[in-house]
Amino acid sequence: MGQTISFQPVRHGAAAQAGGAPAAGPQGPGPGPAQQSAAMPHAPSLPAAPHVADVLGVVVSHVWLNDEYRHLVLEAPEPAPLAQAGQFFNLECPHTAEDKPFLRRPMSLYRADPAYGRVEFLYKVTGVGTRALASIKVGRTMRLLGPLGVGFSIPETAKDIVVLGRGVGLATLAPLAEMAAARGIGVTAILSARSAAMVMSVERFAAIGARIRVVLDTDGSSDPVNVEMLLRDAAAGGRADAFYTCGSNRLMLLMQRIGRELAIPGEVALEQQMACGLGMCFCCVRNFSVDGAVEARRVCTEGPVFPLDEAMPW
Amino acid sequence: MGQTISFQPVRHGAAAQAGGAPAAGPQGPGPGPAQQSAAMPHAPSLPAAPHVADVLGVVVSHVWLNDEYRHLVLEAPEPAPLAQAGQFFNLECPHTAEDKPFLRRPMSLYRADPAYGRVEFLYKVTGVGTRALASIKVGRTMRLLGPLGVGFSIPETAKDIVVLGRGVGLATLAPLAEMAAARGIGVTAILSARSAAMVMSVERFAAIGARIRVVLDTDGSSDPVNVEMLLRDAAAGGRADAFYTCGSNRLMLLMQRIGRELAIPGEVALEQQMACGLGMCFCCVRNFSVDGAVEARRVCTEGPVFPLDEAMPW
Amino acid sequence: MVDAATLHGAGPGPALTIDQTVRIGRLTLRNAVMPASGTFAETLAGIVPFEQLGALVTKTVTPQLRGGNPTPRVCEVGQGMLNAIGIPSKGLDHFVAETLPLYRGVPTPLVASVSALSADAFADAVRRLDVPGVAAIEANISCPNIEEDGKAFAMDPRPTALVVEKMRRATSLPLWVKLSPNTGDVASVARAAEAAGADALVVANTILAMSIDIETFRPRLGNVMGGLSGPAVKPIVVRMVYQCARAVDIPVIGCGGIATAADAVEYMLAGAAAVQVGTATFVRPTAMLTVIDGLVDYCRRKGFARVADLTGAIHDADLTVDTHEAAS
Amino acid sequence: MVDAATLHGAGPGPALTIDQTVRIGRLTLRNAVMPASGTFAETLAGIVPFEQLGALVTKTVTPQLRGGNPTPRVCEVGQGMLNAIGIPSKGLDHFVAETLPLYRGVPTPLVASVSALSADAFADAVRRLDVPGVAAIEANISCPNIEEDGKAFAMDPRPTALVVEKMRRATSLPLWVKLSPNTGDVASVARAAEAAGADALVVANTILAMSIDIETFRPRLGNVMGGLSGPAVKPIVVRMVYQCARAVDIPVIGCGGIATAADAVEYMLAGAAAVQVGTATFVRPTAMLTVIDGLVDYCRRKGFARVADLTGAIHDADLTVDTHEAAS
Ligand SMILES: Cc1cc2nc3c(=O)[nH]c(=O)nc-3n(C[C@H](O)[C@H](O)[C@H](O)COP(=O)(O)OP(=O)(O)OC[C@H]3O[C@@H](n4cnc5c(N)ncnc54)[C@H](O)[C@@H]3O)c2cc1C
Ligand SMILES: Cc1cc2nc3c(=O)[nH]c(=O)nc-3n(C[C@H](O)[C@H](O)[C@H](O)COP(=O)(O)OP(=O)(O)OC[C@H]3O[C@@H](n4cnc5c(N)ncnc54)[C@H](O)[C@@H]3O)c2cc1C
Ligand SMILES: Cc1cc2nc3c(=O)[nH]c(=O)nc-3n(C[C@H](O)[C@H](O)[C@H](O)COP(=O)(O)O)c2cc1C
Ligand SMILES: Cc1cc2nc3c(=O)[nH]c(=O)nc-3n(C[C@H](O)[C@H](O)[C@H](O)COP(=O)(O)O)c2cc1C
Ligand code: FES
Ligand code: FES
Repeated sequence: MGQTISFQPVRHGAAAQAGGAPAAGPQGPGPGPAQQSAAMPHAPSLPAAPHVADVLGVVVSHVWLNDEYRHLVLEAPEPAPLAQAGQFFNLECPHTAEDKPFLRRPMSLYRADPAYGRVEFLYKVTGVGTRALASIKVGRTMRLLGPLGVGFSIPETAKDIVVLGRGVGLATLAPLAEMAAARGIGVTAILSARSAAMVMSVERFAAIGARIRVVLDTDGSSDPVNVEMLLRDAAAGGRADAFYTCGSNRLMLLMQRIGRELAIPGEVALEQQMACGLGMCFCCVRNFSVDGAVEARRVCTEGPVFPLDEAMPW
Repeated sequence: MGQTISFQPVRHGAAAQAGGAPAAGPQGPGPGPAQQSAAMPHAPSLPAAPHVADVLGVVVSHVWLNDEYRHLVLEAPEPAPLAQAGQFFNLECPHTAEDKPFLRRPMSLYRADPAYGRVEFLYKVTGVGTRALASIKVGRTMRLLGPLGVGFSIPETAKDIVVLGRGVGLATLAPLAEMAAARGIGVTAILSARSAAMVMSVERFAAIGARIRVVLDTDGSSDPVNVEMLLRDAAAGGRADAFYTCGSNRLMLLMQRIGRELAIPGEVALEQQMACGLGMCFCCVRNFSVDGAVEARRVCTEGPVFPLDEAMPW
Repeated sequence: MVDAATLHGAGPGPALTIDQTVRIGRLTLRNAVMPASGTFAETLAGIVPFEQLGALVTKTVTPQLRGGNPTPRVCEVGQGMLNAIGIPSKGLDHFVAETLPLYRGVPTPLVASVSALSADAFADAVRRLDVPGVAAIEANISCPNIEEDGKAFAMDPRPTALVVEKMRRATSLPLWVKLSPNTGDVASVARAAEAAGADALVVANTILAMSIDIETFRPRLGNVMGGLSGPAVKPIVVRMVYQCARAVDIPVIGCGGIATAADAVEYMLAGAAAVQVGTATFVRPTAMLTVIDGLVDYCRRKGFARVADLTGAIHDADLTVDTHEAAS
Repeated sequence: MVDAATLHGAGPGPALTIDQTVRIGRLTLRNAVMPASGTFAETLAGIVPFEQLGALVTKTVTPQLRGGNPTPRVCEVGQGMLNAIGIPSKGLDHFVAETLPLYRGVPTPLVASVSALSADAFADAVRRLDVPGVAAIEANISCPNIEEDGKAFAMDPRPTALVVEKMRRATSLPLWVKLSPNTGDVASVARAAEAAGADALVVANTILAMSIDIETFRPRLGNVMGGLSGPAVKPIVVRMVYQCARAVDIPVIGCGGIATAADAVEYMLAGAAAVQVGTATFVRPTAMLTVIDGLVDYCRRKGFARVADLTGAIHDADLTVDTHEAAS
């Protein structure tokens, strides 16, 4: 194997923003190929790639959390359980009589447990892929490619962060909150949902001692005006050294506006239809606003976590 | 519904040959469309079609008979259980993880039981379709289109017939033997197989009091020379008013030669890849030799049972 | 064009009576669903009541008797099939004398599919088909033109124009022209057929394909190559219907891989005025009835009063096609 | 041609060492399997050891920076996918300066895929790619020719000949020409490319197709139309490989829906000298390795000493193709 071919995801995001320069995130230092021409124009020899593999996992638990969401726990060999908050896997869904998904489906890491060799996912049963995925029984095997993409990063200097999620986005933020807690960083978690039955992962945020604010459509508390107040409260209370969001365009825009106003760095985890998950097909681009110009980036390799400030509405 | 559109399969075969004119077989009198121009050039109004329907059957039994053959019993609404010996059904096979048959698979009737509303099939697990079919469990439903095609006919004057089958062809001949027995006609059954384990349906031939001759590859008794002797014996003993065969090109040619030599009428049940089973697609043609000319006929509607004398080797 | 999402996106409407009729030139069909040529015959009568179909399209007939191809004539490939039947035909006289009378009394327009080996032979055949009982003629021009070295008429605009002009002069019956997908520029062929006088287009015939048995090293069809049909071709032919419907003003009838009402809706949104169901009938003989019922259910659910309103109701006004993408 | 069934039908042979090398013009490849352009990048290195592949084919690069199409750029359709990426490209200079050096030290021939909007731009691009590290050039001529009103070069023999001739004069590197399946006569295009100096043909790019979401009435791709790839296209492209391999003497590289060794064998029997694996890598990132191993197993089981002996080993000598069947 030529040593020159070894890749790693791009580093950017809240840490980079906060530090003003590429910071050492969990995936190792330095810019990846996409930013390489700017950072170091002629550096063909790159540091070793974080390990990615297509492994066979065994379903050890697979339950309904409510009418729409399922929780899937797999036992899988390394490197899968080494995944970091914000990274994702490309899952090979089974075929059923009705649903025969052709492509894999990307799913955010919900929890990784290297000690027990487990990875967990939380998903909403939506279409062909997730209906088929929902059919898989305990004891069955499935392929998962990962861990993929760039996860969340927390600025070195942060003492307190705010996470704001909605729907399945809450699942993506739960491991971030735990990563923060493990570093002794305080977490304010604003959890938005249609109804009380649709709020997931509260217990995980509670377990790390997060300040939890559940906001619902049913009682109107999920209204942007109220969420804005909660964000400003956190900032005013000195508990908003970084912002993180996932799962809602409207909430992303809100958090972005307040982040800009109050100069709080932030990250957002985005989605886009994918095919390869590996940066090869260029299916998964989203536009970002960088210094006034619009730039397309691949969600799978340059994301799925991006600087909040650069995100554009979808 | 315009009364002018009502079809029925073609009548021909041993009965027609023996009688010298279209005889009243089990499917009703008169020529079908394919022979219509010859028989009655301008008769657009045809007798009512034997009923054909695409019904949902329920699997009531599905067992292995030996390493290769399975026996499938379905409970199915009429007209399915009204099928006659030599007719077939077009079966919608299920999909499995490995095998996803696209087209239906034609299968000869192995037994029909109108009293209990059952139809039975005997099949060899060969490729995509039969592997998938083999996966269907008792209690499951599947669609079957039929009864299709022209079944066997026995000349009015016949007192004794000879059936000669090999492999899965034995399955097709079993209901013919029972039909003969029901009319008080004697049956000599020459059953050819690779080995003793592969001889199927002996008990059904035995139950109707057939004279059974099992010939095997393992002991050399299936050799054409020996089979020819058995056929000549039957003829010499006055027990061969008609010949019937299914399942082997070599045996068909043998029986055809002797039938011609001894002026014994006969029928052969043939196979061909099919798509529609209903005479629409013209996929299933085979060539026949009629008065020195070669004529293509559809196995699904003009057969699958044809005059032995006209069959050509495949 | 109706802004369907705005007007019709409101979910289940009242139990509307849906107008199922569609117009193909001067013919009004009971509904939008008919069999594809070569996948239908009188023998289906016991299973699909013919008076419930929009039209009946017969197997392509040729002027003279033809034998067809060697077997195997069919094999399945993934979710589709290949066929190389080769248009066996008892000839036009037999069709007129024997087949047509069978449909006497069936209250559904009969469309006679015809093919021939030269433009003049086509014109002559069409003239001979202009008889009572034939409601329209479908010209299957995906066949080799002996005057062009065996290249199919429908592969290029010029021979298409020539053969359609000659047919147009030979009959006043509605003339449907069935196009081939085996061309690089179906929209130009469609325009040529329209300009030469076609009343409607059927898009499309089967896609030339091939399969080899890797155990025996033999082609899986006796004719080596054959036509691909079934679900596998749908995205390709939907694209062609979209291209043709934008290129011409005459109705386009969609045909290729339609097995469900959802498939038919997709074709109609792309611009089809009606649809033909082929291979699906082999897999499920009652497929056409399911499509007919499903179109009504869909219209009811989406709030369309007429099935015909689906035609061209795609929302693409804000999008542009980058032809660079024809290629990847 | 080896009579494979006779010589090689004898079942499992001894544990032969199978010669896996194949020759594509003057290049000898380690084995017959390589990625398809646009479905491969450096990021696969951690999963598929590059030194085990026959060649590496990079994503098509254009002379200048290009942005690509709006999203969604992908959707699945049955057992296949549509893409409308639109060839985003950082331009040739970036490719030579940044991408090429990454492959330094990888002992596998690198094939640089290139596209441009005119014959001269193609020639210029090819000249600029004639640098150390590039083992061959794959010209993706399924793109619009601005001098022909946006019609793709590979749709017709004439523009194909023109662009290939100009490229031929611009480089002495092996020149592979990738054909489009969106033409009515791929064999003539193949002959034109050969006559103009192509060293090999890649057959084929994606098939233009389309899908509509019947709930939203929107095309499922931002570009409305896109290219179909994956298992669904295999029977169509196998047919094109067969036609091209019979039409030319230069090697044909098969590409379209290959996911298993059986698929690769089918392409090679049809006449392919090597194969490219595209979409299958998205579904199973290690698919190419499975194909490589499976080709060896197949050769062993069937008694072929060399993978290259599979090329053209179809048994079709006794069969004739009735072109009437192009049509049904
Ligand atoms: C990085 C990443 C992480 C994700 N994490 C999760 C997760 O943790 N839990 C979860 O439930 N879902 C997650 N998704 C979305 C998931 O991949 C599926 O798209 C979604 O579950 C619907 O898939 P489906 O097959 O059921 O529906 P489909 O029938 O395939 O699609 C339903 C709708 O979703 C759209 N869609 C399909 N794929 C995507 C995609 N990749 N991104 C955006 N839209 C898409 C389709 O166009 C369609 O409109 C994630 C997506 C990405 C890109
Ligand atoms: C009228 C009729 C009655 C039949 N009755 C029986 C029966 O009672 N029991 C039984 O086991 N089989 C019967 N067959 C054969 C059966 O339809 C299947 O072809 C066979 O079981 C193999 O199918 P498969 O899907 O498992 O194999 P495939 O993988 O589809 O095919 C295996 C091989 O069989 C060939 N083949 C496929 N379909 C046919 C066909 N219809 N006729 C001839 N060759 C074919 C294929 O080309 C291939 O070489 C009958 C066929 C016909 C036409
Ligand atoms: C077995 C078979 C025979 C066919 N015969 C004809 C024919 O005679 N004339 C014709 O125009 N099309 C013929 N076709 C093409 C169909 O009419 C139709 O265009 C094609 O199959 C695509 O539709 P589908 O995917 O719904 O089958 C035939 C198709 C099949 C599968
Ligand atoms: C996402 C995607 C991107 C592609 N990009 C290119 C490209 O840049 N250049 C090219 O010549 N072909 C491109 N192709 C076509 C493939 O190289 C290949 O020809 C086609 O996908 C058929 O092979 P497959 O079925 O194995 O995918 C692309 C295909 C896909 C699916
Ligand atoms: S999914 Fe292929 S590049 Fe992102
Ligand atoms: S199977 Fe269609 S005509 Fe016989």
